[in-house]
Amino acid sequence: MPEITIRDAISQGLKEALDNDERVFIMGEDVGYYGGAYAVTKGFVQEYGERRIMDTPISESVFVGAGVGAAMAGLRPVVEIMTINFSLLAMDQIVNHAAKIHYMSGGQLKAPVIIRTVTGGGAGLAATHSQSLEGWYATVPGLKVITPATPYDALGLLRTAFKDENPIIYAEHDLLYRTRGEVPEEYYEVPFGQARIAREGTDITIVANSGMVRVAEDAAKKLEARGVSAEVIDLRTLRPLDIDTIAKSVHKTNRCIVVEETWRFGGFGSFIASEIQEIAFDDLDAPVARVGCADVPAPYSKPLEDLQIPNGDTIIREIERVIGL
Amino acid sequence: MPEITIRDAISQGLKEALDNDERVFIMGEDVGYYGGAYAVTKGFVQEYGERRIMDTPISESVFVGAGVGAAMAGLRPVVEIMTINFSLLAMDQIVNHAAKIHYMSGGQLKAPVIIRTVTGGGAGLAATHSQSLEGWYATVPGLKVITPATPYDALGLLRTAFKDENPIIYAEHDLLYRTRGEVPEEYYEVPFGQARIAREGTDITIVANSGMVRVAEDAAKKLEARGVSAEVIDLRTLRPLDIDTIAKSVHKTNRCIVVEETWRFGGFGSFIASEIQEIAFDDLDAPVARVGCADVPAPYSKPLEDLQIPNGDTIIREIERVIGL
Amino acid sequence: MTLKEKLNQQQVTEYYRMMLLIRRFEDRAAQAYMMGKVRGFLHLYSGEEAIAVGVMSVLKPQDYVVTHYRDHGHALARGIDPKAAMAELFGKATGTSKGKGGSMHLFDASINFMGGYAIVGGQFPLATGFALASAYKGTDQVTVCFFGDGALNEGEFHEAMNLASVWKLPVLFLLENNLYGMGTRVDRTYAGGHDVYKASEHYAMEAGVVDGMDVLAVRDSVTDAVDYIRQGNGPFLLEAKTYRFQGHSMADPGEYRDKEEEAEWLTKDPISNMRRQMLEEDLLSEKEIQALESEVDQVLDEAVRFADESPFPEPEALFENVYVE
Amino acid sequence: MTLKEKLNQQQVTEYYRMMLLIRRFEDRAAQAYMMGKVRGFLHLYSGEEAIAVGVMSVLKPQDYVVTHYRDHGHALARGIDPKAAMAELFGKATGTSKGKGGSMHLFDASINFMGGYAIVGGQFPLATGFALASAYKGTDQVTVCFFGDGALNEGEFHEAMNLASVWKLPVLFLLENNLYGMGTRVDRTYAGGHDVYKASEHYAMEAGVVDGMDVLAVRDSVTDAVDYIRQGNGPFLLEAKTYRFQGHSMADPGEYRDKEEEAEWLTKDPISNMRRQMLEEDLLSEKEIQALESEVDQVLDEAVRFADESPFPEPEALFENVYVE
Ligand SMILES: Cc1ncc(C[n+]2csc(CCOP(=O)(O)OP(=O)(O)O)c2C)c(N)n1
Ligand SMILES: Cc1ncc(C[n+]2csc(CCOP(=O)(O)OP(=O)(O)O)c2C)c(N)n1
Ligand SMILES: [Mg+2]
Ligand SMILES: [Mg+2]
Repeated sequence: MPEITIRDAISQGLKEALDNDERVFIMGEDVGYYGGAYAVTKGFVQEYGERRIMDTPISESVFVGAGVGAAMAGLRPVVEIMTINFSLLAMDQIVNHAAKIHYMSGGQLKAPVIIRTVTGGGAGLAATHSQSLEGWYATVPGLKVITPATPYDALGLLRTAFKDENPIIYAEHDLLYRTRGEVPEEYYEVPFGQARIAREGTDITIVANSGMVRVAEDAAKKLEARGVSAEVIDLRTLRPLDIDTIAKSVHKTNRCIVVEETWRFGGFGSFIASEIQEIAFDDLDAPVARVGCADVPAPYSKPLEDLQIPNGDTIIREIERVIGL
Repeated sequence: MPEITIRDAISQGLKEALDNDERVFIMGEDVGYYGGAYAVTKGFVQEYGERRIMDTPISESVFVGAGVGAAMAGLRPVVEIMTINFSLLAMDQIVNHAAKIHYMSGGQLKAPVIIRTVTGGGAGLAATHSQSLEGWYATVPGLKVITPATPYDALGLLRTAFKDENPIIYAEHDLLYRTRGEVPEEYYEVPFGQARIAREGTDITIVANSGMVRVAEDAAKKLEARGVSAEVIDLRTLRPLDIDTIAKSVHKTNRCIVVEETWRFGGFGSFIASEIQEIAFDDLDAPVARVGCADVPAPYSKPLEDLQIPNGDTIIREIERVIGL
Repeated sequence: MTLKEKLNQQQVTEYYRMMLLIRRFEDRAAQAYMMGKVRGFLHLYSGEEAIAVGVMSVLKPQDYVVTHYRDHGHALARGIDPKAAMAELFGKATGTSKGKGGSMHLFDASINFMGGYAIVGGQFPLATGFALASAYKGTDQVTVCFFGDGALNEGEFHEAMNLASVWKLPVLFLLENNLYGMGTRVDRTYAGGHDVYKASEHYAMEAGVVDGMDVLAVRDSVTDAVDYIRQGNGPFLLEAKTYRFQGHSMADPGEYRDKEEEAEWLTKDPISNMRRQMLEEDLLSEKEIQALESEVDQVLDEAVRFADESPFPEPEALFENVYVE
Repeated sequence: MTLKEKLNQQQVTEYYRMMLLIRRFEDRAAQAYMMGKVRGFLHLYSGEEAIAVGVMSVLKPQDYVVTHYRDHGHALARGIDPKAAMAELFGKATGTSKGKGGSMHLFDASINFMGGYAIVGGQFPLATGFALASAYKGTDQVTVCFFGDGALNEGEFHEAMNLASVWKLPVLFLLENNLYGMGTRVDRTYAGGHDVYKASEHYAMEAGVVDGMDVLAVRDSVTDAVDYIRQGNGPFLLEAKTYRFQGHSMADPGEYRDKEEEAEWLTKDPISNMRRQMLEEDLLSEKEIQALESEVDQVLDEAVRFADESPFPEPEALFENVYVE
């Protein structure tokens, strides 16, 4: 199987959709001649033309809403918000419009728009540019939230997104674009709401998604050296959320830690933790632990940023503190 | 002690601040000649003049940001966002600016702005107008989030807010404005981060805030009839969050349920639940249960809306389901 | 110019009938609101009927219409079934949105009535999206985006005007300038002064202004504007000068308006003026008009009866239409 | 007009020196970035120096300055210490924000440099707030709000222009029109065409345009604008035509720009042109200029050394300055 990067996997998924479905077009800031801020759509405007690859003004609210409207009118727009931080400027269109139109119209209308955006920190961009806000969107009924961690999933989930008829937030982690992985040449899809066992283990379940999956795997490796066998679950999608796979794993391991790259205080991971302690109360040998970002705005300086975002050791320390493994 | 409504308590607190501190002014949509959409500032513009009570254009981003800027320049603005639903249009100014300026400037600048807004559903306003988004704000370091449930607290917390030097979201529940309660004539304050035991009990702890406090009290009354003694905790403020008071209560009751008026899926209450199971794991006789809104956009129709928002019976059913009391 | 010179008898009858239907629909809605059958915020279109009726008289079935929360007039003029609309206001399962949207969120996809939206300015981005879809598909559809003077101040107005102009989208921005956004007069919040349509110059957009109390004038202006747009020239901004005869919503006593101003505008009532003109020009006899009026009353009797007798949604409906399956 | 006729020698020296300091600061920053000492996004101001220097030459200490992420030039011209600024870029504890803000978020409250903001358009609302505070207090302070052509398309531009005009706020909106927002030329995204300053008509605001490559022209235009504002006439929009000599950020190869266009603008380099003019007019000798240049280099050597040798923040700093205690 060929190895490709996540960036290439996403590009490929977009091209497939552009090739196969005339209703698909892409719009966003600098997706055209600049090639996309993260180069995902590099060469696209040359290949597909300005009709299908549209550079927008810097005006998140209107171009996201235009994507919603175009979707309501029968097209399949892909809207790129350069980073999820800027989605705050389009939040009303996403939360009050895209997410609610199907319901508010009693099912008459639908808005199958894919909102691609970049999430995560770690690149020294400081407080306004390092947030992982997908957890907020995941709490909104009407939306689906996709957070791939591997090239295989990035492509497979994107294909599923194009078949889905609902508004979708597809969040790409800024530090994962170069992550390589095997991707079959045959067509496949990855369904929404099915977590992936990234690594099998028997002593503890580590739940992660997006950029935190490799961090969890790092922790698992270190734990192995200590004789602790950790199972790592990659959620893949935050909504729909696959609680069953986690519960099943915890039934086996009896311990669980949830890792995410947003503020630990109030992060979406606390929902997973609270669900697990409810569903698997009798299975648990220790409380469900949680790891997230330090409760401060993202600092610019590298040593501080390194402290703010979880790494393998943070996870292990938390396991020691809460679970006592 | 005189009994007054929450509306009057807030009006009183605002007037005190206007009277005592020349730096205080109020701005927002229709806070002046209309008297405020919820009549909290009725008569203010006549009393204080247009300089201090400013009707703004309908442009949430700029007038919230102007409040932040004016605060940075030494004033003490109170900005009214008519309802929290519209705060999505000002979210960038709140989350990326107000919350981060002190940190990003290394402590050089501060933004002591009070953002008053109306939260909650139940009034038949449907999906775009019935949300309780304060939980999102509570997850953002740099902000404080205040959710009074009684006239006493509304005034006491507002007084504290005017002494605090940080950006504050002060969320008033739309259905509580007429709630009456005793308010002393002598000056007092209610500190942030100190939950209130609204009702003492020994068998289960019900954690609630804002509009859900009276719902929790309703459940507690019904439970009493069944011989179950429920303790009701009113959080008062979501950030800072008083986990200690809850933990202490659970140490006594060994059971806990967290109630909130937002979607149960991913609601801020899950953070409380996950903290409690972690801190009080050995105290718990049953998992921490949770109650929140049904995972759908708020419906308009009354029977559906009644089903979507928790009431006393919802809480009791959930206690039966999860805790088995 | 006389009515006769411009219209045939059927048209006169139609326009008069529709304006009257809207006015009396609003009266019924207000009554039902007083009786507690209609909930939430109820915004009446009374006084502004000539605009909706004039606009819709020009549009083709395939055109898109989108508006804000003061949407009954637009919906009825576009052809929504009064029974289903009234049932929606009553929160009934037979409503246009099965009771989920309510007064502020009417939808009828079968006539491309793309919705009433309750977030001020929220319809702007969607409208550009509908128009973008038409341009993308190469159809000759026109999108009409209704909005109020208050919405002028929202950033989305600017973003949408700019995008529509840059991309030459087939959209008619139809400003219903009724001089007030809630309690605040337009000249207190909008820098552009009274002749708001001139804002278009900033966007290199064509524009015009029309007497919104005169259905024929509206029809003529809209005919020109829509022709211009349909020929592929891009967007158009049309300002209709008008006045609402009631408070902002049922909750508004309307104390901020000058009584003289109100009295003067009442003399411009599009309905009673047209009635008088029809009589003067012998287009319809008093008897014919009365027959027409009682026919309208029958339609509305029927609509109210239908709404009254229809069932509320079943509990299961709460969870339907959140997602397209 | 000659330099001599307009300035005394001290001023000439000052302006030249400051423009050069900025240019060479940027060169040092770029070098440090290549060496991995500066992280994140780095946006250079090279080519646009005449604007910052011309503007600041007019301002008084009590005036407020606010800008976007391309902020080094504004900060230096306003008087930020190059050592502290460079240390900030290096993420050091001695930086202006103790390493928390980084390149895109420079602050110096001691000189009312109210910050660089990395959310495009985010500074608009804040600027209106500073100006509102000045108006409220009755001081004669002026706020200068720098922004780029790309920011014109954000809704906040509109909201801020409108609010400032309606409230007659003392703010100078200073557009640095360098023709591109990232890779997209202004005429592809902005409907108002090339003479952007005319947007002001829409807001009943005074406006002007100036050659942003000529420090004297900028100084003159800004003097007039600031006088106008200080006299209480309200806001002013000034467009400075300019060009960035580098890519949008260090990550940008800048392939979307025409080579001829680039070459033409390079002939307008404000620094080399001023140097030539000084020599031609015998204002400074080659030797004097060289002395000045090596003095600038020394300042920057010192700045880089200081930044290099300064310590990174201590771990505890992570949690400092989140809240004002
Ligand atoms: C974003 C947002 N802000 C505020 C409101 C509250 N609100 C509802 S209608 C309205 C006034 C709108 O006035 P205008 O656009 O002139 O329309 P009109 O009611 O006059 O038809 C306001 C402020 C809202 N619904 N949405
Ligand atoms: C809200 C928002 N959207 C997008 C971006 C990404 N971005 C950063 S700078 C920039 C271009 C801004 O161009 P302009 O305003 O002309 O300033 P210039 O870089 O030319 O000085 C963009 C799109 C951002 N930082 N914030
Ligand atoms: Mg109006
Ligand atoms: Mg630019």
